[in-house]
Amino acid sequence: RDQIRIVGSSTVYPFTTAVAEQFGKTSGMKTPVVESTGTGGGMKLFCAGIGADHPDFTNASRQIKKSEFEDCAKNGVTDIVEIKVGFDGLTVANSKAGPDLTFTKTQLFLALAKEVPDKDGKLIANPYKTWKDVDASLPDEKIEVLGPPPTSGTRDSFVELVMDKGAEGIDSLKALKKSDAKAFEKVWKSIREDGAYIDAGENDNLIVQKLEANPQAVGIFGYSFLEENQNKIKGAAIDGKSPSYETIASGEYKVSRPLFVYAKKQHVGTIPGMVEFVKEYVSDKALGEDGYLASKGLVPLPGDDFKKTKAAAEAMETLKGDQLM
Amino acid sequence: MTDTAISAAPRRVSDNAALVAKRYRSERRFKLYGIAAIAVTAVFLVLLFADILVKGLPAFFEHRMMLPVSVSQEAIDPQNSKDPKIIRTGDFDGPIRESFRAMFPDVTSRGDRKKLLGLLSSGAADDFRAMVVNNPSLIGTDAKVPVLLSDDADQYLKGRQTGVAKIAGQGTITASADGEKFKLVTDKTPVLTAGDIVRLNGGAFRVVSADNGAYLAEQVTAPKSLDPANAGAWDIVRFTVTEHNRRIDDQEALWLEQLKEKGVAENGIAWRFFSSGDSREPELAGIRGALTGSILTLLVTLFLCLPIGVAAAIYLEEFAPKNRLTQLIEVNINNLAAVPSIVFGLLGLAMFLNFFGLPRSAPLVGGLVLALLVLPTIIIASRAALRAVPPSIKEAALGVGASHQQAIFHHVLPLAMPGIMTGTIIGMAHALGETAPLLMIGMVAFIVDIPGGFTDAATALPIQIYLWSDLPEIAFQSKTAGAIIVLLVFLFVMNAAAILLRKRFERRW
Amino acid sequence: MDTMIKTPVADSAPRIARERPLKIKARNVDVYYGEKHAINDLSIDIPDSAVSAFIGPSGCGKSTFLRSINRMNDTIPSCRVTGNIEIDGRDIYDRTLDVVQLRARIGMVFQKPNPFPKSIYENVAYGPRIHGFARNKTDLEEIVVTSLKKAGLFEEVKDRLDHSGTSLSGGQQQRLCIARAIAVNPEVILMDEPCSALDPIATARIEELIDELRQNFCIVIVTHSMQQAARVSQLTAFFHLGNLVEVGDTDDIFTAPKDKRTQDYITGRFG
Amino acid sequence: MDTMIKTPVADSAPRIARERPLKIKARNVDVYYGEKHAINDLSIDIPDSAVSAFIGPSGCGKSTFLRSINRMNDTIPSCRVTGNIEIDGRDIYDRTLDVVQLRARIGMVFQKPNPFPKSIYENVAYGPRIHGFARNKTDLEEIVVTSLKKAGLFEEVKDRLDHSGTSLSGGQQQRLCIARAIAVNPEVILMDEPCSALDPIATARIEELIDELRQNFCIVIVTHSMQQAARVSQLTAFFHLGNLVEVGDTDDIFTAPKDKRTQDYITGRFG
Amino acid sequence: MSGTYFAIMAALVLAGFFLGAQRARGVRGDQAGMLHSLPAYHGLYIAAAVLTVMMVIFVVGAPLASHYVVSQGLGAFDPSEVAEQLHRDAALRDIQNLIAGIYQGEPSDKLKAAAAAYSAASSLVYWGLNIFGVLAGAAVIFWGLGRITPELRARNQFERFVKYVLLASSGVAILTTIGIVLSVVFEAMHFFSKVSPIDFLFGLQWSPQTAMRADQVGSSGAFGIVPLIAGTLLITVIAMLVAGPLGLFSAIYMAEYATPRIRSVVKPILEILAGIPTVVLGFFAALTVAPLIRGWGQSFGLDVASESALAAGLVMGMMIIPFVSSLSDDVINAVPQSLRDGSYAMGATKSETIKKVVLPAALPGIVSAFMLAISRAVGETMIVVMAAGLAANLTFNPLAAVTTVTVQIKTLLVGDQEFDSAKTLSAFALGLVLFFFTLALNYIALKIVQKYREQYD
Ligand SMILES: Nc1ncnc2c1ncn2[C@@H]1O[C@H](COP(=O)(O)OP(=O)(O)OP(=O)(O)O)[C@@H](O)[C@H]1O
Ligand SMILES: Nc1ncnc2c1ncn2[C@@H]1O[C@H](COP(=O)(O)OP(=O)(O)OP(=O)(O)O)[C@@H](O)[C@H]1O
Ligand SMILES: [Mg+2]
Ligand SMILES: [Mg+2]
Ligand SMILES: O=P([O-])([O-])[O-]
Repeated sequence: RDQIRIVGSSTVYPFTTAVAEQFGKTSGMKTPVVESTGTGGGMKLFCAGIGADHPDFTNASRQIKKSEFEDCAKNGVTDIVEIKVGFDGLTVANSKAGPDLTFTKTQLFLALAKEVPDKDGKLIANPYKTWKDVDASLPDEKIEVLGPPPTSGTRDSFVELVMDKGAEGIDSLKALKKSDAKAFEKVWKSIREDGAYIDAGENDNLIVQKLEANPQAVGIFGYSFLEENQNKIKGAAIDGKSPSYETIASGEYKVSRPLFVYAKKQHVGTIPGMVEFVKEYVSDKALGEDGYLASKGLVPLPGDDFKKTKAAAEAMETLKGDQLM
Repeated sequence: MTDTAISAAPRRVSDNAALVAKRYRSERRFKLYGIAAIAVTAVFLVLLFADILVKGLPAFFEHRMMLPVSVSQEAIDPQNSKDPKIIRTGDFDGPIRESFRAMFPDVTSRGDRKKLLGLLSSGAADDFRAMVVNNPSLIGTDAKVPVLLSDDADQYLKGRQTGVAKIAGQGTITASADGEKFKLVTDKTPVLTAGDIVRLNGGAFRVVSADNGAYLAEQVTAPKSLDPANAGAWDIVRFTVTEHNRRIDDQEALWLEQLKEKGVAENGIAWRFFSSGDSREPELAGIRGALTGSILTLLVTLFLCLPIGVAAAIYLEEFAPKNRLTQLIEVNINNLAAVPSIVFGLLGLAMFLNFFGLPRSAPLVGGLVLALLVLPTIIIASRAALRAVPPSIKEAALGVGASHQQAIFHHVLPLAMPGIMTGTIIGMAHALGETAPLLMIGMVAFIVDIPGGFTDAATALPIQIYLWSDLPEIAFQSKTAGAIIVLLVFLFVMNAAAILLRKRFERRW
Repeated sequence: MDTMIKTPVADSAPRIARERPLKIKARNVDVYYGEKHAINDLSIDIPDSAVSAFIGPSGCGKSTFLRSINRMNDTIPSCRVTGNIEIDGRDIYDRTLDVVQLRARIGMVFQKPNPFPKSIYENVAYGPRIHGFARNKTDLEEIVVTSLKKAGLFEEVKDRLDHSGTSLSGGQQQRLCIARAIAVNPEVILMDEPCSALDPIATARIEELIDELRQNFCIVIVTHSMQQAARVSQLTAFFHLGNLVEVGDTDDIFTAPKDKRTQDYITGRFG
Repeated sequence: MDTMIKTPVADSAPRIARERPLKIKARNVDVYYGEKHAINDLSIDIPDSAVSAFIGPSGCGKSTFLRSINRMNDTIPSCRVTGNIEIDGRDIYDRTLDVVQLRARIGMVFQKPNPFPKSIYENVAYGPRIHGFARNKTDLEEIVVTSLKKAGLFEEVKDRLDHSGTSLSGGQQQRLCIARAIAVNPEVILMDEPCSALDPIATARIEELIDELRQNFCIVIVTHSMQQAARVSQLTAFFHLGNLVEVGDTDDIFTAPKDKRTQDYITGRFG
Repeated sequence: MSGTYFAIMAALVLAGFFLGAQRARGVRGDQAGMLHSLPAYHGLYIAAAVLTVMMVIFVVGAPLASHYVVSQGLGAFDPSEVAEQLHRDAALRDIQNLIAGIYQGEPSDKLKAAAAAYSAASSLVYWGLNIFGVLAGAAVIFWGLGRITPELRARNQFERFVKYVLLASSGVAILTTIGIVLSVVFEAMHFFSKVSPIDFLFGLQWSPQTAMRADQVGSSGAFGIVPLIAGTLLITVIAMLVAGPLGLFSAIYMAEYATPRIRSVVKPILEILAGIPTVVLGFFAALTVAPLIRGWGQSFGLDVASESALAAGLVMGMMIIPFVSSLSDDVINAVPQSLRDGSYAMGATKSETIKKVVLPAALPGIVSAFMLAISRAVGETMIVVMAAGLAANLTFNPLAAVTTVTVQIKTLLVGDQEFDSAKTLSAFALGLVLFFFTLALNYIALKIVQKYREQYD
């Protein structure tokens, strides 16, 4: 095989494909094949072994887990290079024709959780039909949220970054967390299934179109889609901060996550072009503040981080398991 | 028995005129239902095609500029090596950007420059590079090169972002600074509305609000002076979509308008759409990779299922003894013909990829899966074609002492061939449009390079359509529809060939 | 219309045609299938209350002319009929005539028995029902029973009227088709080789029935068997290559044919 | 094999069978189509250099027996033949016999002319070619021309041998089929109602040809026309409901049938 | 290796053919008709024999050969080093890389030795197999030439060979079915060992979120397919409500009323519709029809989901119109003309004849056409993937979003590939359900058609 193969996250996919294309154009080597399999699926394939049958890179919308790292090692995949490529803000957005929205995480939790505490702190099935039911400051519109399906890492992140934090903002649940962590976990991990939350598939583009057609609906997706479609949709502020390059890069906008690409160092030399591909990925032209990935919606790393990442990646420093969780 | 004469008085049909009228009404109504059903179907088809055509035709055009560029030795081939490999890595973007910037000498700030260059495609230099690589003697000369605009600029120029109206200024207009804003005063009845751009003295102002007789405006581009402008020296540019609902802002739109006015930006046929592979940039993306993948896949399919299908049909139609085995085969074929295609995808995934370890995303596997998928169709069509050859032909051959196989291979099969070909073409057309099973075997991937063999990674045309429909850039929507048009053209050609073949060789025995 | 009639029927009209009232009168009929000229300038008088037989070698146009009489040829797009056919003096190719009504007045029995794939009862009730003959169920039942009786089938099927018509034997099916035709009380019954698909016993049964029916109906029968024509008919018409060669009393035709071709045919010189 | 023969042929063998050498001998032949018993215990002797005709009402098994003679019935999976048929003393149902070679020795002409949709030349050349009769082109051409001449077709088609066989008229097609059968130089020619799809003139032409061919071939013809049997055959066999009712010299059968059923049939009492 | 072998094989097959034919011609001399079979058949006879023998040698020999080569290569290592499959693969890759000259770094002595053994073994095998093949092929040719006599039934022998080839070709259908069943059943069994079939078949909740990783969140995991079935049926019913009447009336019009000219226009229209890929229809459904329906619904104050079952169902209905119409057209045409004649002769109008005679007679065929159409609708994937949602709502409201079996299969497999979580395996269980459901429908439909055919044949 003389062609790089890449699998993994659908969130990182648009960026990696852009790099792959650029790489193919300028290096004179074959353009890498990029498949979107989801972060978890990508890890699984990536860790299945070394050799031409297994991919050389995997994209991930979260850091590799310790368990996955160990899995890799067991299969002989021991030299893994981690490249942190930037951030993705999870955005809650609606049509430009709709109202301007500002949410708190707790409001989002109340609107989307399967069970919410009632006045006495007892858990009941989510009774809220309109946003106004959740909080009087919100518009009097039906709750209709198009979001990622359970198969995606985006959904995982949303639940961890918004629902968990949102639940903690409620006193009775905070108490529950102390007394029964398991039960608490179940509360924030369960998204309502009565039709207010709609699994909208992986076709984020269709979600955008649907939002445009339906001004009351709200969608959840990665920042890059908001960036691409700013003429149609707008992002809601969460805990007072609107999603933008600046707020995400600076960490003010809290609902964001780092994105990674993992390389299999053992394939270097066997599969041509791996080093060059990494170089292209971390070049200023690509990952820099004005790089082409930024225009694709990737929120670049702040300057120092970027330099560090770049140096580490170009040196192909391998990952140590003990840094992982 | 004759004595059982009809006892009732003779009834005559015409007695009951009302009934007759009613029967005729119901007759007409019934016929109308049929016509209506066909009409509804036809209207649906027309809507479908119209929708796709409207969405897809822009995909076949692109906007580019012919820019004069100096092909500099330093930037491209400093060592004067004349080696295409080295030339290829030269800096082609620089000269183009320079030349483009030279068209807008007024643009000086870093931010504006960046914005201006953003109007160029990231592949703007591709054509230039190819030109020089093919013809190194250009180095050191000045050349006119085609420069591709970005997808957003292209969409704007195609009028797909906003409509533009340009109104010549009537009377005299005066702009004067008013704090951060500017005040515009005309001596004619008000013609301006909020959002209008007024261009005067080389600058541009966006009207913000009307202020009894005068207008409040913000500066978009700085004018050379604030002298009053007379009729003819100023104009109004009015967009149908407000700025914040566009991906091209007013400033960029004005630049593009200038390009248009200078006649630099031209709309040409996007041959690139047919000659390049997939890309993340809509303006660069093409269907050649997917088309090649489809063709490779179909070759595998055809190569497998035509001989196997025809052989199976001959066996079943002519040689199969009536026993359990052949009955089983028959039932199997009929059932396979109706097994959902996605289940064949599961077969490909579990058998070809996981069990036999064939490569992912390969036309070989795609072809195998599709071959199994269309095999029943071809067998059934071939059997029908064989059956349509009258037995008298076979008997005639047997009668002069031909063996059963001779009778079939010399007489029946050649006569059935048009029918078999028709069935095969229709089966292939079906395979060409099939998507779901290919998704299952990894043919859904981002693949730029044109596949060169049966085990290279490849996608297929319908998968490309599915992938593009998923991408965020709006320009991909028309690419999707454009690819659909190409796919449909192929299908029509195939179906038309099948119909012609059928017509041409239709025999009434 | 009479102006159109060019060829008057021969003065020496057959005896039977003189004895019985005239039912069907055809003058200068030509029938084409597209280019093919299937019937050539045919004129004939067919009497009521008698059986008329059309005989002739295969493809000579017997069926074609028979089907022109109830305009069944209308269903063949390429078929074109010119000339003049009258029933009871009414031109049946008149534009104002309702062909659906015409066919109700002219029953037809086909070569292969073609009962509808419905019950025996429904087969017979079909015609009366679509023409609104019966005001209620009893009425209808009466019509069905009478028709079956007339067709000589009632006794054989009376306790299985709800069985499918296709479950009967060939001869029974053909009688069912006759009952079905009778049920709408037609004036003419056309039969196109009604016995050719039947065995000799069933054939005999049908021939008997035809003989009975001729009391009340004008019957026209096409047959490829000269013997059958001789047995059941009173008038015989001999067709050859689209021409009506000779018409006459059956006895005369078979004993003293006037035309050479008729003679050759009935002596088995050809066909 | 002779032990199997239960019914010896009647002593009073037909005259023609005594005059000519025996070609085909059938004893106790039964044919079944699945459950259906189509031929019942049939025994017959067919002489060489003569025309034998099989007559009888429709469905009586004439074609079935004819097709048993060149084992064309093998192509019908449900068909089963028992008993013994010999040609020139060789059992044709013997396992070691190559049926393809057998059929080359027994030509067959079908009811509907069925030329191959190829050129006239190719139609005739096909048989010689697959049997490797000709070593070169001239050889083959000679065979084709001779066969066409024998079939009386050559003069009519000699300057369009490359035209399609299907472009000929019905009678010509049938003669082409005869030429095709002759071309492999068979010993027996079986003809299943060869004229039923033809007009009287073409029929006469074929009958004439049959008469000529009988000098060199053993010809068996099935016909539904008693007249035709009378005209062309020397031996006639009358079939009825799967039984061979009567065999005899044609003149005898038509003038003095022995069996009541034969008599009824030829006088038109049934059929 | 195989390339050379097949080239040799092709050459020997050709040689066998020509030599055989030549020899037969020699035996014949100039006595035409003396040979049992034509010379060409003698050639084909030998060619077929060569082909068979050499194929068998390859099919048996190639795996043996590669096994031998691998064992020679790995023999240089300690058995413990290459006990595990994974290590074996890695070692092999190293060996091959070394031989190909693309090995990175300094190879160990062991590896060098292994590579040497490996390449020695592979060249031995390469020559061995090829030479053996040539010898065997030549031997077969000699044997065949010796057998050529005038009596040799070369044609019969060759035809027997052809017949086996034909039989084998039709056996592919059985292999396919077995392949489908195997590939689906094993994974499905795996799944049922994790989730009880009862819960699967009768559960009212579908939410396939078992933990993909040990530490993943949101792993409630409910695998009840009732909502999927309900969603599938809802969309199918909508589709049939569209396709049933439109298809049937089109068929009636085409078969009974249309002149040949109209037919020649309308038939291609329906064929075009039948040929449109479903991904195209899905694009149309998602981007054009769904928003349209939503817009209309809202103008009537209805609450329409953006991925309504109605939109997917309508477009799917359009897709299956040609199925219904062409199958119905066939059965209506199969009704014998004599029945129509019988009815016309009674004085029935055309529509009466159609309604009271033709349609009842064609009913079984039409029913089975509908069943085939239903099975199409149930198995259709792309339209619903693009236009129907993923929300497993148990509802019969056509304006709501539902999901289907095929959508779930596609989502579960293309989203994340993993072969041991219940989530991924459930796709195969769904595949199994789909397979048997459509199988049953088709089987019944075919039986009905067969019965119906018998009625008229
Ligand atoms: N639908 C048709 N289209 C064209 N030609 C037709 C059609 N029906 C009949 N013919 C031709 O018209 C001629 C007369 O046919 P017709 O069926 O009336 O003959 P017939 O005397 O009834 O013969 P048979 O005894 O075989 O039934 C024949 O040459 C026949 O080929
Ligand atoms: N392939 C078959 N399968 C079953 N039964 C058959 C088959 N062929 C003929 N028969 C039956 O065998 C009997 C004899 O048929 P055969 O064709 O020999 O009659 P025939 O005398 O040639 O009649 P015809 O004059 O109509 O050609 C008939 O009852 C027929 O229905
Ligand atoms: Mg007729
Ligand atoms: Mg016959
Ligand atoms: O593809 P994911 O980034 O959602 O795992």
